[in-house]
Amino acid sequence: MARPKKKKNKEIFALGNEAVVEGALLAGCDFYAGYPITPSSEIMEIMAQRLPRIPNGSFVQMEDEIGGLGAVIGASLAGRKALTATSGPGFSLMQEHIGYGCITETPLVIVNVMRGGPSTGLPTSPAQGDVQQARWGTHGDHSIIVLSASNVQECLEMTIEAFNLAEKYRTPVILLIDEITAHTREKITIPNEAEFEVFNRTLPTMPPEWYKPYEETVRGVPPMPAIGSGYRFHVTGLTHDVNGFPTSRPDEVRELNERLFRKIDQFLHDVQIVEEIDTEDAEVAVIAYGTVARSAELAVKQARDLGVKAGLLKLKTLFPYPRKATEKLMYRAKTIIVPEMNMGQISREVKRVNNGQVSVRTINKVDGQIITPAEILKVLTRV
Amino acid sequence: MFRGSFVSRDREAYGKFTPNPDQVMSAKSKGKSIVTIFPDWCKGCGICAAFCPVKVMELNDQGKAVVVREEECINCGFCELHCPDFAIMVQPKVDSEIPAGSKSAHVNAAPNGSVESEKSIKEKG
Amino acid sequence: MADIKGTQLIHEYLRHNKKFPHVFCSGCGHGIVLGSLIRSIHGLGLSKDDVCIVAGIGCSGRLAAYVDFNTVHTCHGRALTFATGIKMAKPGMHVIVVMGDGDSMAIGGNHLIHAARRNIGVTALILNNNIYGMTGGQCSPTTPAGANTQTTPMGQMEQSFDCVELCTAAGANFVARGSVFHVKRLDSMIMEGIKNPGFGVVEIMTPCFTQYGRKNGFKSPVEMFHALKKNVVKRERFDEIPEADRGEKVPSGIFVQKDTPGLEEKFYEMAARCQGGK
Amino acid sequence: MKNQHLDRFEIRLSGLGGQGILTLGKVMGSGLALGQGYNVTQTQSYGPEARGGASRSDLVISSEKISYPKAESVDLLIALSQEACNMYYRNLKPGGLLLIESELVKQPPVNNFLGLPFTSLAKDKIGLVQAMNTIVLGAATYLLPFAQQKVIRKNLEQILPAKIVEINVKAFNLGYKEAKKNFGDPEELWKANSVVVPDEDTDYDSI
Repeated sequence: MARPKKKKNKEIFALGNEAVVEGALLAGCDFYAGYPITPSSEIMEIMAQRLPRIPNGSFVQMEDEIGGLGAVIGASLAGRKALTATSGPGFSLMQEHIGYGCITETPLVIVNVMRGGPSTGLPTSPAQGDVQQARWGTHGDHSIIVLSASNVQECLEMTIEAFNLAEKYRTPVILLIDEITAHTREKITIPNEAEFEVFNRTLPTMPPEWYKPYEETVRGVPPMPAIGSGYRFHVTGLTHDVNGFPTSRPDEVRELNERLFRKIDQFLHDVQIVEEIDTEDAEVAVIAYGTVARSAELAVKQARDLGVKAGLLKLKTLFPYPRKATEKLMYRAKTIIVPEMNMGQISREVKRVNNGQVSVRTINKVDGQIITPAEILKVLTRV
Repeated sequence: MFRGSFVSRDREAYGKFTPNPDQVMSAKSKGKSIVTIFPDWCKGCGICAAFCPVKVMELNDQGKAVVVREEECINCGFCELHCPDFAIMVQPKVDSEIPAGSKSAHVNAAPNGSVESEKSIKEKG
Repeated sequence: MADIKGTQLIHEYLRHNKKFPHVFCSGCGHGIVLGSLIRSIHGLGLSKDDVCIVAGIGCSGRLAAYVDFNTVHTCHGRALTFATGIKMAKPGMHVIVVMGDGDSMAIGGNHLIHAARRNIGVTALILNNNIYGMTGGQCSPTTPAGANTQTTPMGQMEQSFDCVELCTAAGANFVARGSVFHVKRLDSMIMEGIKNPGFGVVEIMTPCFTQYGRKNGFKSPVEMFHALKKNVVKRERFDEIPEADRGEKVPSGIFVQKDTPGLEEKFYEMAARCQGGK
Repeated sequence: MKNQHLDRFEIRLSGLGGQGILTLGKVMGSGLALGQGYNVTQTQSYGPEARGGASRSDLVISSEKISYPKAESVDLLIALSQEACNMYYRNLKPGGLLLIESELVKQPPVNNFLGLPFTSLAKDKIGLVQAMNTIVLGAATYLLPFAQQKVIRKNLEQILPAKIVEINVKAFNLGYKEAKKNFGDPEELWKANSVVVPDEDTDYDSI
């Protein structure tokens, strides 16, 4: 898949939240529903300004986040590319509908600007506490794509990516950014339309009588018509057969559940996006994501200056967890350091991959402050 | 405070349904209809039998509605409108039979294979 | 389809690849509502493709799967939020929401009052059977005081919601109440509701014999229909009855009918101004 | 005019809520990033410390890619209230400059500071108290050896709504002029401080 290429283009000085909006609009987003919550509110505010100005754009402020995601799913079923943004407590409320999005295979994008938690927590401080919730928050076994962005430019790029993956795999995609990135202003380049690919959901080509809404295809992703386009079918949150009607037959239930995983798992190379910095000869490697990856980048640079063979694996896809990239890193590195603004959520995944080969060190910080380069450097130089 | 329509446990016994005599005696329409009941679809709730002004239907020993006095039917339409299972069809006799295809198609409408046990599914709610 | 009517007409709209008879218990009024809904849509001459039925969870939620429209069976209480999204995305679509009483007024109470306040152009049918049927007969926000349910074995102590007054107060454009006994009146109410712009609510009194009736002294579904016949009276007549004699009676009819344009109309009008005035 | 190479230069703008600190940060950052092409990150404080009057905005300016986006040791601290000055003075790195609102900061923590009565200037010479932050921008533009007056002013004209451009340009010029008149040569001021950040670590943002 073509990632947005960087080229001198229109530049703006924008907040991370603004960049999300720019990215979404570039990706063809024309529907927003949500509920305001710090620190994601700017996304909603700017969407309220912009969407009425684009053809067919619509915006609605709902009574809560449950309603927000509900409206987004409804709009997506009606053929729109829909976005909602939220933060900690709102994300918790959305979990019910994330599961609905998974089982009905509705493409949608949720931006979660992570703030300190649990509960109301620290509304205006950064954290990375929602990582495992994004993966496992909704009940039932399910497959989902979770992305992250570490700076303002990435907010734009990963939002486009999130829409493309959602449409391609008919799945909810969650983009996790943290309060720092969301509220940092930086110069970003807005790519030309020719410079990035926009993927739209596959529409059925067969006559409506032949259409089976949840039939297996080569990619595992069934085509998806919009409500009102002549294909009348049933959408349900109950486990359903290929016709979309509820079923409890074990063979049909298993087939559905396995396909929901298979459709993403067979294309991991497409879904898993990582950035490797100085990893070729790294003996000590940092695995980081979000704003912490920025600190890690500086720390790795400083460590290199001090003669430590350090490297950084920056995760842009958090789930499905980039196992291959991590294994590759562990091939050479003796120590892996995982700095996170939580008590160890991605380090769990790293340890699962590790299998006892290397020593995994974690740096955990939950005081509402970003992990500084100095803190990472300290560990980097000690090991 | 609002009270629902199904309140009392010790409510008075409800009287028998007495149809409007004008309607009953409209001899004009009497005996001009065919009443069909699809036994596969009928769940035997008895609404049609209880409210039919001229008692066309009765419940048989299997608990399903059957047509016993078709010639009495005045085509008031109550049973058709009130059958929750779409199992009753009242048609004018002029056509002498049910329009092509509709009867067999509807009686044998159950799909092959899609076995469901929806009634056993207890949902959140 | 023009010359057929009655049950034959209904069969034209059913999905015969679904298993019939439907999932509802013997004597349940939900099937009658389904018939009434189909007749209303047919009566308005709407194309099957232009109608979207959104249902919640519970017995009423199962209704959507049986009809050949665009149908969505959503999460418990959230049907209105999905419907809001669909209506905003496709304002030309006739979005009809089918909910139960617990679905709409308990878990979805917030969505109901806000849909009414927002005046989004969907029509909500609230199938009020005074009980949670699907989960086994627990008390709902409309269970009358004193009634026996699984969770109120000694009788309901709480007050119950009056759906009509609730929606009227929340600002719905169209509010009506009908019953499954008075089907012809119900047909016309649903038709009016769909035709009316903005948010419309039709509360439909429907009996649940299996979970409610049996526990509260009814001997058969037929008895519950007798009760409906007796207790659901036209609002004009209800107003004439002295308050002391009202007893279990509830008024039915159209209570509110305003022609305020729905949110989607207002939004797209504003959007057209924004795009034109650029 | 070619941009001076910067490794990492940090500015903290602080003061009372309502003084326009956040707008000032946005305008200054936008001028340096879009106008002059530097990499700039601008962050701002939210939360409890932002309530009750205090307000803060950090800018990090660099020719290189900026990794850590928050200010760690500040090169230029602009304090427009006593409270802000007290709170953030300790983040000022040795040799950094302190610019204060001389009427509002009655007790500067050091003798070595630069001050202008921005509020009075705005009231008396511009006739609009709200233009105070633009006067500060003008003064800061004068102080920053790498900032180009023309570019910053042009950016200001571009991003402000047309209605208020004129008065703000006037305020900007006033700030620049006053700073020039009172502070002397900025090169001299920065001499002690080579602008290049020596790597003293860990004095991170501990607010």
